[in-house]
Amino acid sequence: MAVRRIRGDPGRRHHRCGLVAARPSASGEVNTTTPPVLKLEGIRISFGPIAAVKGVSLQIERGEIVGLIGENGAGKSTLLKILTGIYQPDSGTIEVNGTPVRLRGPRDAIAAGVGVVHQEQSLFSNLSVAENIEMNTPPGAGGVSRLGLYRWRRLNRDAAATLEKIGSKLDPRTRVGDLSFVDRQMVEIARAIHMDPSRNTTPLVILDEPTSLLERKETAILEREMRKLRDVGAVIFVSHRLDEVLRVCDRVVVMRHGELIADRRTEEVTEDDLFHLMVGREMHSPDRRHRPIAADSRPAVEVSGLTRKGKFRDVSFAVHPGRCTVIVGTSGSGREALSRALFGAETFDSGSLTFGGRPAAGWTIAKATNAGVGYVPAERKVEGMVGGLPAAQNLTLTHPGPAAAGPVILPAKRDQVARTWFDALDVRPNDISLELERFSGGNQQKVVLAKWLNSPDLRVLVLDHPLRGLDPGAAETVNEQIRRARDEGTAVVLLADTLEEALEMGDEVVVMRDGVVTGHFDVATDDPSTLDLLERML
Amino acid sequence: AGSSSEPLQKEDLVIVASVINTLNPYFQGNITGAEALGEELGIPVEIVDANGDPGTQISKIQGVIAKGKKVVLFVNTVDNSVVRPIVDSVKQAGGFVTIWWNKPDDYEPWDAGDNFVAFQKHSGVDSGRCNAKALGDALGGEGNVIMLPGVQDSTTSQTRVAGFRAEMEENYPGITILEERPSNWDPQLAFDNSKQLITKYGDDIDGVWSADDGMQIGSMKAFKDAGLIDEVQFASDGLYPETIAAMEAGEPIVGETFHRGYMASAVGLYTAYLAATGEIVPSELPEEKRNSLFELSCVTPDTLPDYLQYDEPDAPAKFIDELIENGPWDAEPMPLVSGGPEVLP
Amino acid sequence: MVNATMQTENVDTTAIRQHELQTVRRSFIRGIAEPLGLIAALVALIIVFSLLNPRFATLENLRNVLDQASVPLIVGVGATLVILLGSIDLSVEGVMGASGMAWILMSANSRGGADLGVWAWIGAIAIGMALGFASGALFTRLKVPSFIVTLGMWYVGLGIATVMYGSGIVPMLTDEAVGGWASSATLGLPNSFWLAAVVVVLGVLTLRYTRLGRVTYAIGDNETIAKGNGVPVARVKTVVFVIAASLSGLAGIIATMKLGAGSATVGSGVLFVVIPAVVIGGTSLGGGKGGVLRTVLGVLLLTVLTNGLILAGVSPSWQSGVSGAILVAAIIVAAWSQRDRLRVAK
Amino acid sequence: MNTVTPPKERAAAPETAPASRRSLLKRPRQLWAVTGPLVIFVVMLAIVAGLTPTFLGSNGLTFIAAAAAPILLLALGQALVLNIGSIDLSNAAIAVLGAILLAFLLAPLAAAAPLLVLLIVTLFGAVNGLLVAYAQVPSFALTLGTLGIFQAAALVLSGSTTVYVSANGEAISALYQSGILGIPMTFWIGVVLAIVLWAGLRFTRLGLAMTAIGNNESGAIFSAVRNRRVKVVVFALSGFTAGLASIAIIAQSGSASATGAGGDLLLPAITAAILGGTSISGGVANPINVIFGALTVALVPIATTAIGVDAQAQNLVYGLVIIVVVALTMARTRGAVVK
Ligand SMILES: Nc1ncnc2c1ncn2[C@@H]1O[C@H](COP(=O)(O)OP(=O)(O)OP(=O)(O)O)[C@@H](O)[C@H]1O
Ligand SMILES: Nc1ncnc2c1ncn2[C@@H]1O[C@H](COP(=O)(O)OP(=O)(O)OP(=O)(O)O)[C@@H](O)[C@H]1O
Ligand SMILES: [Mg+2]
Ligand SMILES: [Mg+2]
Repeated sequence: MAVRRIRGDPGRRHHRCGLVAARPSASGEVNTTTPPVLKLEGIRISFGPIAAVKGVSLQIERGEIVGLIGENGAGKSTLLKILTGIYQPDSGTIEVNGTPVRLRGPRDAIAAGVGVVHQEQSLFSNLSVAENIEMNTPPGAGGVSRLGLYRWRRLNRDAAATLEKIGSKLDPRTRVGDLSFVDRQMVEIARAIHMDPSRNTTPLVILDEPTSLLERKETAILEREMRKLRDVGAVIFVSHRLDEVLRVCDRVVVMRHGELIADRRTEEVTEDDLFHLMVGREMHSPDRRHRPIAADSRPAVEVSGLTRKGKFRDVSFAVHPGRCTVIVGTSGSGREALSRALFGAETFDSGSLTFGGRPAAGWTIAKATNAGVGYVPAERKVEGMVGGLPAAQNLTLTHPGPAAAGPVILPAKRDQVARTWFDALDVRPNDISLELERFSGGNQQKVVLAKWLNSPDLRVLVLDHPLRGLDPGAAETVNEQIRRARDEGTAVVLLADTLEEALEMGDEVVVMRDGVVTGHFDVATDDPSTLDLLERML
Repeated sequence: AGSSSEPLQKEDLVIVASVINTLNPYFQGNITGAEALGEELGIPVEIVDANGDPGTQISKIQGVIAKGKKVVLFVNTVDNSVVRPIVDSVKQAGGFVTIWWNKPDDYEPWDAGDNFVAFQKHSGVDSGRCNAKALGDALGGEGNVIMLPGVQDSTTSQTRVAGFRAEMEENYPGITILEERPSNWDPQLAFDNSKQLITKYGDDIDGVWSADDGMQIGSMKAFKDAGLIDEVQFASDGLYPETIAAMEAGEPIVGETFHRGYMASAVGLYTAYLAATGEIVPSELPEEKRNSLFELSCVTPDTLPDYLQYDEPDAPAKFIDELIENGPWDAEPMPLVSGGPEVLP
Repeated sequence: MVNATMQTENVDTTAIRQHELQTVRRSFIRGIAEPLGLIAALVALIIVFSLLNPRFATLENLRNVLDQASVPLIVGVGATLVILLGSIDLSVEGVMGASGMAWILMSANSRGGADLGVWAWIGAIAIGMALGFASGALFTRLKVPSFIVTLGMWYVGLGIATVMYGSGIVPMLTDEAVGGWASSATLGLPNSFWLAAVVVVLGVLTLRYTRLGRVTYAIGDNETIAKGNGVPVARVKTVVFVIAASLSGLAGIIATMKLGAGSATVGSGVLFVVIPAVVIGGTSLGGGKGGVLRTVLGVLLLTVLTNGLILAGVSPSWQSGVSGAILVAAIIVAAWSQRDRLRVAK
Repeated sequence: MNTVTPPKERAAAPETAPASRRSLLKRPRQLWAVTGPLVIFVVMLAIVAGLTPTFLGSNGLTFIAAAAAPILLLALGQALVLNIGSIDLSNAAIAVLGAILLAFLLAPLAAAAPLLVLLIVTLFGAVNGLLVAYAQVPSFALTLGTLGIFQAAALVLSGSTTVYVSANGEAISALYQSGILGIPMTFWIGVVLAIVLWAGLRFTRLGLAMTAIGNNESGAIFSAVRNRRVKVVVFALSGFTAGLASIAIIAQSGSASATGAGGDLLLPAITAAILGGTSISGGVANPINVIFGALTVALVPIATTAIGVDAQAQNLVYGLVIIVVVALTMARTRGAVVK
């Protein structure tokens, strides 16, 4: 087999010692007879000059849940896309259940029994839940279509059964486009584990950051379901939430710069160990400095009695310059709509919104931006950025600062501005002219943040799940920047991923449930616990 | 920078005929005429299909001009906007052109010089009058008529419409024109429009006039489908072979006009050829020979047999002999009748 | 670190259930609201035109309208499939010309030649299929946008028709029975309409009950995801283009049969009826949303409009303007309720 | 156990080459995207010149440029509209309407006429833009509707007949008859406009906003790009370039009519824009390459004639050539979705 040499990587050994031996599965039985569910040898792939995966070898046994972690851009998704037939490796071999396979396309992977939840949402919003779940079942085999004709009743029944398995009671006939984000994620998971029972493959289910969009209770359901899959097959689970990984996985493998650099049993490691392996430095201890409200300060943003029918009702709070208010709540709590209303992306029906003492009349994105409001949306790829434009252009799109003189762009100055931010935020690769869509999620998020930080006068920064999909190292960098902005006098409104994050970042915490505020804590004085918050959320 | 003073040699010439498209017998006649004349004179022939588009007509002709030989050009114009640019190009390259059917009202051959040899056409007004007479007589001066003109802003269609209406108004006061539906020289559209008009007026319609035989084919089919073909009389322009067949089969076509595409292109090209070889000097010709109206014959079922000879296989060659013998202005059956521009009634 | 375990068994799902019920109801209402608007518009037009001209609301005119609608309906089914993919098929008129010309030259016609009967149909539709296959293959293999491929194929089809027409006389159908078939009535309605109805029903069934149909929606929604799900995207697209071109071919035959004469431009104007009809019907040009029945409404609306304007005596000069204004008004009214500051309309 | 390699230092990570070193030459795809349209045109021209050696000597280029001028002007506006992910099916109809207006107004208004016409057609374009942006309807459907309205307006205004410039036409027709390097001024207007638009797209915030909208409109909205205003501006510019095309039409033929020159330029102009590397789905446009796109579109019919393709087969060849040429010049990225 021709192994292509990658520049700067001469004749690197394949790291496979110790990975090949059969290991006991979590359920306790030793698996000596069945071949490994998956065996990878020397997998490599590069995109032009970027070597994304550089000779990965890995073996996964039946009954295992393997956590795959690594920094943003370490090559996790790329490796998994090779396993699901979306990319063809430049070299290396794949064996599934003991037989070598060539995955020329997603169909081959499906036929080999590989199910996947991709990092990006990948459902058809115009089709029903059932159709989405069945979409990658090869025609004919599962019996949902006969002679090319759909059997709707059978289809819905099968899908309902699969949904049942993961504890979801969604109606399989619902259009996916009508579902909430979380429900959609459940459908994705259902699709990944929806295997044709008539085929006796040992399924390998790949979950690429399935939990980054999930709330706590859905995550718990998912974890339970993953454990069930151990009985029939194996799971590869990617997550940046290290606590989750330790909780659910039997084994953790760590990728860095396209290589597998560590393989540990979960009993043997702590979160700090994993962090060190991934990022190459120690985890900072959470910075819990909370800043009091300055005596003479006026709120940068004041929300009072704000109501939008069907979304949120009678919400009031204020954020002072240099302070961070975190809003917590489950999905459907209305906090997302509220945060968008602050930025003028949604309207409100009654109540008032004041910025720096001035009421926000006919609030639009343009007015909000002019008033010094910035917003980092949750759906980064769709709303947060213009993926096809180079990073430098994205960064200076809203507040060009010195990068433009009036309507005219000054390319040299623009690049200078962009380089400064790239250095400050350690964006990698350090190439400001690369299209933003080609960066990994964490690095994209840094650029999105920089777009607002570049404003000469950023008064309010609204952040909707800014750490979503970020590796812990990147999350730290981003959090540092958020704190820095706050310390420089920006009022921050944050929708956090976790309650820990909320308590770490927030000076105040507002709890919402079903569109109304159910709790309001000053972190320094009230010192609420996560349980205090949970109590008011549910 | 015209170079008209020096007569050109045959070897330097190429005969070019530009047609609007190749999809009806008239335009194909244009091609036949050019080819027959080329053969007779021993000059190569190129055909340029404008594909119904003014821009394409201009640029394709310019493409041929750029090949280098001096062109003897006949243009059946898509519309009058093409005339100036084509004449300019021909003039610049030292070729000679005769324009047929359409030209801007304010632009005469003598304005452009000798390279624009002549503008020629058959009278549209005569065509319309001819049809109106036949239809009026067939209906006994009483009845309702619908009209299917060609493209609305085409001069050819407009003159025919004007002639038809004028004749009806002056001599057949008992005939009512129900409606005019431009059908863009398109048989399919004429078919559709006729269907709609049949629903609208039912058997009130006694006569149908179309601005050319192509549209008449579509219209007749609509009346056939509606079972009304025996209650309606048709008249139109062009006397296509299909029309002749229909008339011979006894279908109710009461009036036609006779002119042939091969005659038009042969006359046009021969005029240009004479100028190219120096046998005529356009600037010395009387105006009627530079903006000319040629004879158009009215045909009724009774006179039809007289015209069959012009569709015999050897007819183009015969006509070209006649043309070379008598010159472009005296060739039977389409001698020059008068000078333009055509006066609308 | 948080408490690692949470009780999952007793998660309260009533809120989720309620939410689900809501969404199902919402999507159902949205599903029928748009077509209802169109039907209302159609009814309004019919009433207005009937008041303007009593001949409008007659059985004879109904037949006329249905006869006129048949060709755009047949083409519209194919166009809907293609547009559901998010692509577009501009080759309609060229394919109609090529197939229609091939059909008449292979049937009993005034130029002579063999009368191949049924084989003429098969041969003519095969030409359509071949052109559709060429479009589909060029589109999927060379990755040239369908807009350009089918624009080119329009000229190719027209060219094939022109070459077949050659320099002979206009081929006229000599068999009266064949020539009159399309417009003569069975059970009170024209045969051409029945044929179109069969095509429409097949189109509806294809979209609803076949994998091809469902996958067409999937590709239109998101092609990348479709590929990731193992959908043979290139093959499906090619098949859809073949179906569309075959239907254009069939429409070319019907139009030629109605006209009774061979014309390379027998399809002229059809494209600019069909695409607006699909759009007015509410099939999204971005792909993934819409359906054949909506196109039927769109075609009927436009056909009634053309017919009504003539019957009402509106001047031909104004006609395209009135149609255009109604198209503009229709799409604005349809989109008005969905306006949102964040909405993206291309 | 199982540690395979020790964690490496961050700095040791191999990165992609910095921007300065990613020269065009190392990226054949990008090089082709920039030069493809020019190369295609030159190659086709060379073929034509090879087959008919006198072609270049006897004003061949002049003819091509003259035919390309109105196509180019329309294509430039269309490229801007395509760049924001929309399409303007009405711009050729606006050009015809503008030409009719100009033919009427030249005599009474003289030099003010072209300015007034440009103003009016820019407003027409802006109306398209206002409807697309504020009623949020798909531009394809909307401009299909306004296309019908503009056509009707042209027919009614012209009284369904040809309108001649009765006076003051000399200055305008000089744009066609005179030129620099034998290329008519109408074409040079297009070239200058292309350069201005190219610079505008790259070096102004408005241009960046347009490209951003075409790339990802939602992302642009959340970056505070005034998407609606930008759309109105783009459609207005499309109307404006259609007005320049009106001037080119009058310069060439001295008259205008509703079904005459110009109306059939819609599809050639879109083709020219795409040949010039404009992405039909938005976000990519290079007005300078549109010049070569327009030249190629103008060359194809001339070339089919010059090569001596039989008149009846010219449509067939034209169709195939257009597909092949676009296939050659299309900007493609791996895995990109083509609709
Ligand atoms: N199609 C592509 N073209 C070019 N580069 C790519 C492509 N796909 C991935 N890369 C690059 O390969 C590297 C690995 O990316 P990958 O998405 O696998 O990272 P990841 O580990 O999944 O990161 P994250 O945690 O952010 O999801 C990155 O540098 C990325 O920019
Ligand atoms: N279009 C709609 N029509 C009616 N009700 C809706 C609509 N969209 C959302 N809702 C309901 O409004 C409430 C708030 O929804 P919203 O999407 O704002 O919450 P959220 O922002 O997702 O909360 P979180 O930020 O915690 O995820 C929910 O009960 C939801 O079911
Ligand atoms: Mg990833
Ligand atoms: Mg939410």
